[in-house]
Amino acid sequence: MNLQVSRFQFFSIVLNFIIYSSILMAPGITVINAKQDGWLSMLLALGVGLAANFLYLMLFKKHGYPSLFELMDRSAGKWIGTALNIVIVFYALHLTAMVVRNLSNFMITDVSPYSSPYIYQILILLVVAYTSYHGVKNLFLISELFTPFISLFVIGSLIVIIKHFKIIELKPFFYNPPSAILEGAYSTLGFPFIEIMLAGAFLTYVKRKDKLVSIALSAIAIGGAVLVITVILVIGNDSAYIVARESYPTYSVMRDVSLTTTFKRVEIIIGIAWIIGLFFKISTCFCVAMMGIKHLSKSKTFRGYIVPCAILVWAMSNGLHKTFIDFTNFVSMDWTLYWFTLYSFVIITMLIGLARKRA
Amino acid sequence: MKIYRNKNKQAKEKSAGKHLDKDAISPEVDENIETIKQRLGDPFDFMARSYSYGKDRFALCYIDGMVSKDDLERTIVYPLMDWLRENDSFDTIGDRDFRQHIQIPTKMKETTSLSSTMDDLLRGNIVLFVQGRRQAFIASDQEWATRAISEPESQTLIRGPREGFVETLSINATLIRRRITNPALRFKSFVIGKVTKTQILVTYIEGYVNENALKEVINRIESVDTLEVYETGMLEELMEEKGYSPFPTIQSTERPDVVCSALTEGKVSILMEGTPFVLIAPTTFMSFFQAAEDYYTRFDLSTFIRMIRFISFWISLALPATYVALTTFHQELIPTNLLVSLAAQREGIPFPALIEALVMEGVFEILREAGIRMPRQIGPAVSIVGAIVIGEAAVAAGLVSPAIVIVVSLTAIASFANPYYSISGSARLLRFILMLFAASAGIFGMIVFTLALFIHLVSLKSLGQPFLSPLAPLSVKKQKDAFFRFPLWWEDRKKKKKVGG
Amino acid sequence: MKAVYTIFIFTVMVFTLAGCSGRIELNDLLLITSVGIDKGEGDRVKLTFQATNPQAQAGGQGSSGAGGSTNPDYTFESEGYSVNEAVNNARNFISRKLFFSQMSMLVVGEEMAKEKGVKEILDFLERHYEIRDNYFFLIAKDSSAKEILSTLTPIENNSSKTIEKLINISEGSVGIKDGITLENFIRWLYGEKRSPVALGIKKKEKNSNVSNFDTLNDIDGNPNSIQLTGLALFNEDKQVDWFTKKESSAWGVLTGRSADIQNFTFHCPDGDGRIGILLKDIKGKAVPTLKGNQLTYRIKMSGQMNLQEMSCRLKLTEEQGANAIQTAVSKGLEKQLVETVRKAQKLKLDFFGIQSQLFKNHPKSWEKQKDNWEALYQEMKVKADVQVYIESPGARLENNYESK
Amino acid sequence: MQDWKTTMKANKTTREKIVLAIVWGFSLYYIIGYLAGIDPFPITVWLKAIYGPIYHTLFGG
Repeated sequence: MNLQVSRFQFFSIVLNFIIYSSILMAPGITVINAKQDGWLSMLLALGVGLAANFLYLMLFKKHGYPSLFELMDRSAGKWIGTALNIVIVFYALHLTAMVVRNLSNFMITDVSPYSSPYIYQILILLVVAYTSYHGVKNLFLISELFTPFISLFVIGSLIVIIKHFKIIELKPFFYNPPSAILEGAYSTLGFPFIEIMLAGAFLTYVKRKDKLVSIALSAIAIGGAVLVITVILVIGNDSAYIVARESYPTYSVMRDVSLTTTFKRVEIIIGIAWIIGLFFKISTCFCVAMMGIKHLSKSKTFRGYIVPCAILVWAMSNGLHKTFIDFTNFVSMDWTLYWFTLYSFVIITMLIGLARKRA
Repeated sequence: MKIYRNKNKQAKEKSAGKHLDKDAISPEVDENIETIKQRLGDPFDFMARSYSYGKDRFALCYIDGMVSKDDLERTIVYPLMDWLRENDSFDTIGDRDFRQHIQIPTKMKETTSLSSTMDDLLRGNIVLFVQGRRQAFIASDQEWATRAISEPESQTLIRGPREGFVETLSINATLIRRRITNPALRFKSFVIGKVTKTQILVTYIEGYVNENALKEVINRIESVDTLEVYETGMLEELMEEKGYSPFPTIQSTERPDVVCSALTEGKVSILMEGTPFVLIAPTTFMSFFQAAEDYYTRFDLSTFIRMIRFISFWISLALPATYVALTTFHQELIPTNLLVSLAAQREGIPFPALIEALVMEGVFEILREAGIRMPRQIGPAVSIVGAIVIGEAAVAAGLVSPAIVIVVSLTAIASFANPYYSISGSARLLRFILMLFAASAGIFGMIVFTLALFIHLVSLKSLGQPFLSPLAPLSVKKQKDAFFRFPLWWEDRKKKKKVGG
Repeated sequence: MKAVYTIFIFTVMVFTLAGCSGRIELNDLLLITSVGIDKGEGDRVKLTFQATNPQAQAGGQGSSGAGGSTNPDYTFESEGYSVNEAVNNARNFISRKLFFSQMSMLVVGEEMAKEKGVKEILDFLERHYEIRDNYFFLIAKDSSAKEILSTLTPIENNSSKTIEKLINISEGSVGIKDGITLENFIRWLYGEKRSPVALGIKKKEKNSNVSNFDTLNDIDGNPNSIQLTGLALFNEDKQVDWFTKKESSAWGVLTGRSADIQNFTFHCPDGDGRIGILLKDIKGKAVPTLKGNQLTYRIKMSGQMNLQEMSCRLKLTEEQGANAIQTAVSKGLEKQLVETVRKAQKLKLDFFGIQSQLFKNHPKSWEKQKDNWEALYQEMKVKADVQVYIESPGARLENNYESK
Repeated sequence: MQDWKTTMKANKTTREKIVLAIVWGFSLYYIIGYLAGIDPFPITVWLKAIYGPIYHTLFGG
């Protein structure tokens, strides 16, 4: 499998990863702590995330864009490298499970509560398994194909809610204490911006590597900007108080929009875009995990590992958290630090690798 | 079928041993005729006429009904007789003189192999045996009853040429030649089918063709191992990529202008004896939505119509599923007034929406099939019954709701709005699967199915070229003829060397 | 290939085991168009559901024939100690699944709103996944919610559709754009510490009993009509008072929720004639400012008007006449706005979001004066400045009463 | 050029077999544990124990 990815395909994967991770939840998560300054938290998180990713990507560039797992092996030695790779694979699977859970949570809280979450989890995992069975290349192709459409959906949704936007809902600016804003930023920092480091596993396959850092960073920046705009619009529409009460505020805001008397159910558009976007995120994480296992086992293809991993992800998505509330609390309190740990390990390993190279 | 194959094999093995010495042509005319007669099993339409002039003899063999008999005497028999009258005997003349003289009729070749002689004979050529010579002379003067060139029935249009391919290979080749009068146009001849020995032509334009695709086509044709082909559809299936797909990855058309346009785009086309359908490869998903007429009418209108085609493809694929998903899972998405009237229509309907949709779609498919297969005379009867069954009676009897009738008929109309029958067939097939997904998980199920469908589509290859080509992998340049039909004067339609696909 | 089979087997499993969960056919649903809540016996609440009668809605098609002979709607009553319990009790006698997604309004009886408050209702409705928050929130004036919902109204036959159209299309004389939804109410009550208001609805003739379909055959439409009244005023979640229609439209103007077009009638500057105008595009700001201990509510509005009727002795062809009308209308409006604010001050309730405006625009000085709110509000000065210009005098320039 | 109709199937190396066994083993262990109602790999609990205190020192509350 000679994988080659164009720069636009890479861009689209990163963009989808960032936007759809948190377009529905971001307003809620930031606003709980930072109130009407939630967008400021988001902006701060974006800034920090960009800096963190800049460092990460620059280190990749210094190493000459190897495969992430090879890089770990090379920099930290065989044993520690293998251990680190196992950890990365676990992180990827953990993230996959969390996103799957997030998706089924959404389906059973906001869309059809009488149904079983299992069907949504199993269906999405089936299609993810099917995707990874066809290979990573097709994931990138389909991302390239769908990105324009779902981006249009998101832009359309945002335009629709501009009509009821009131600037006064964002006032007073900078009112909340910095600690609250930081706390809001903390929650969303890990959520898409550090998680995106998994996409680094694909860097080596990009066909033309010039300007790759700026392409990845611009994808993160654009995705982050969309999130910031979403937070601003949603707060301006619904006021910080209402936003903080909702589990999926963006969806609720769309629910209340009515374009004309007959065409009033526009929330389905953002719902569809979000489900497709999450599919990309799940597939990306799953494929990274698969590539990690492929690297660990030194095999030519990862097809044999798809089924056990999919089963594991399904069990994990249900087993990790018993309740919705536990899930949300874990994500907003521990998730960023958890990912930051991985980030620091990887960065340190890369630095050691650089030092070794020089020596 | 199997028994037949085995028998054939045995027969072949038996005769294989004696084949070599029997392949030679005997100097005795009658002996040759006897051998051929015997090998062909003394068919009723095998004609052999011998002519004697003194001790000189020559014989003409042909298959009745495949040869123009009027010309036979004028072009071959009379000249030879004249010549004999003048020169007494074949023996006295040198080879050269004879051959020059015999050129009088249509094109002629000579062979020393009896089996190739027989192949030619069966293809409708005239074989001439001359006493004392170990060669056979083969004059091609095929003429048999063919259909006249008429308007293609599967792809009609309002503006554009009315000519369609016919079942005769040479006429079809001529139709292409007349449109591309370029010396670079190439026809490569192949014979496939162990039993049928069908002649096919691979057509392309040298210098414009996508070399990889051409190589791939030839490679695949050569590796096709089959007993029989009667239609390009069979060849298509044998040539396609491995794996199962509801989508055709090779296009077929009845229109010479479509073939010519494909050839100038660097594609390869395959003509076959006995069918008016010509294959075009490699092809893309998008090209199934491009009718020939798009380029003959104004660009703005064509673009609009092309959009309609995409929408109607989507409708024919997803409308019944959407109905099922909305009415059984997402009632909150339906505007109140519409929901009230839908609910009123569903009052007293005994079946769940899924069954309702499946049954009605099934009924429609039966009607469609009946409409194609039935004898013409019964046509009105079937359409009356069909209209009553799926229109009035089912609703009046309270079996189905009026809404589903509208859904089914809209789906049906939408599925006809496609220039290529094969792609709307895919939509027909997938529609039922999509309905099942919609009935099990609502819109979520539909999204999942759509994702899986597109993963399948992006992984499809048509002769090594990506099937979803201008979209994924994305090529901004080629977008001008994908969703939109940009004006021709925007940029000359440069047919670059590697455009194919 | 093995994986393909695995996927196939999984798919079959999904369809057979988990499939079809959460699926419900349309004919198993009962579409609730509106919910009414009244005080029940003792501690209990009484819920009234208005549900469409699918048989009747078929309208001509089907077996029921003449579309006018069956009720388009049914109402059901159910009691319980909490809203959830009442809904559950309803499940015992309603054969279909209650379906709330298409609910367009919530009507609360005045008694309930005054005595028990609406707090506990809100939570159920907000938490319910099917129910959108953007339906209208109404208080039934002088009657119970049940009475309103079980009225067969003329023209639309259906009280909830009538109310919806009253709000959306004719906008009534209250003139509040898009009505007041439950989400607005919740936001005011909990998010902004503002005293909420709700739309009021009442029967046109209080004692008429028109829940029988035959009454629709009476040509006299009045007895079955229901009408929009002024806004219901809340202190916390309990209703305390009503605005008149005039005050309600003033409230709309002050909070920027006024309809695009409104009708007003004012007295002439001199004499006893009247000026009827169509007020268009009234825009402006009502901003509270805080200077030391003095709170001032500055209202600055401007708008256009079309003359609808006039019985004053003014000459429109002269500039003075036009000016006089403009001043008269402006002053009249100013007075109306000021009086409305005064009434709120008297009730010690802030219906205009003055507190949240202060907080949003002047967070620092607001922090200092926050605890002193009641006194501040009592002492608040209201300065109104309204300018209305004649856009068009109507189809006629001169008037019949001009002093020659 | 003949590979468009043939499937490639390579034999597994020992290393592959070991990794495959581990992956299957962990997966089955987890799913059986989950279905039996016990938390077979309480990563959430551990992570909360590790990061909870750090979070609270950072932001209080």
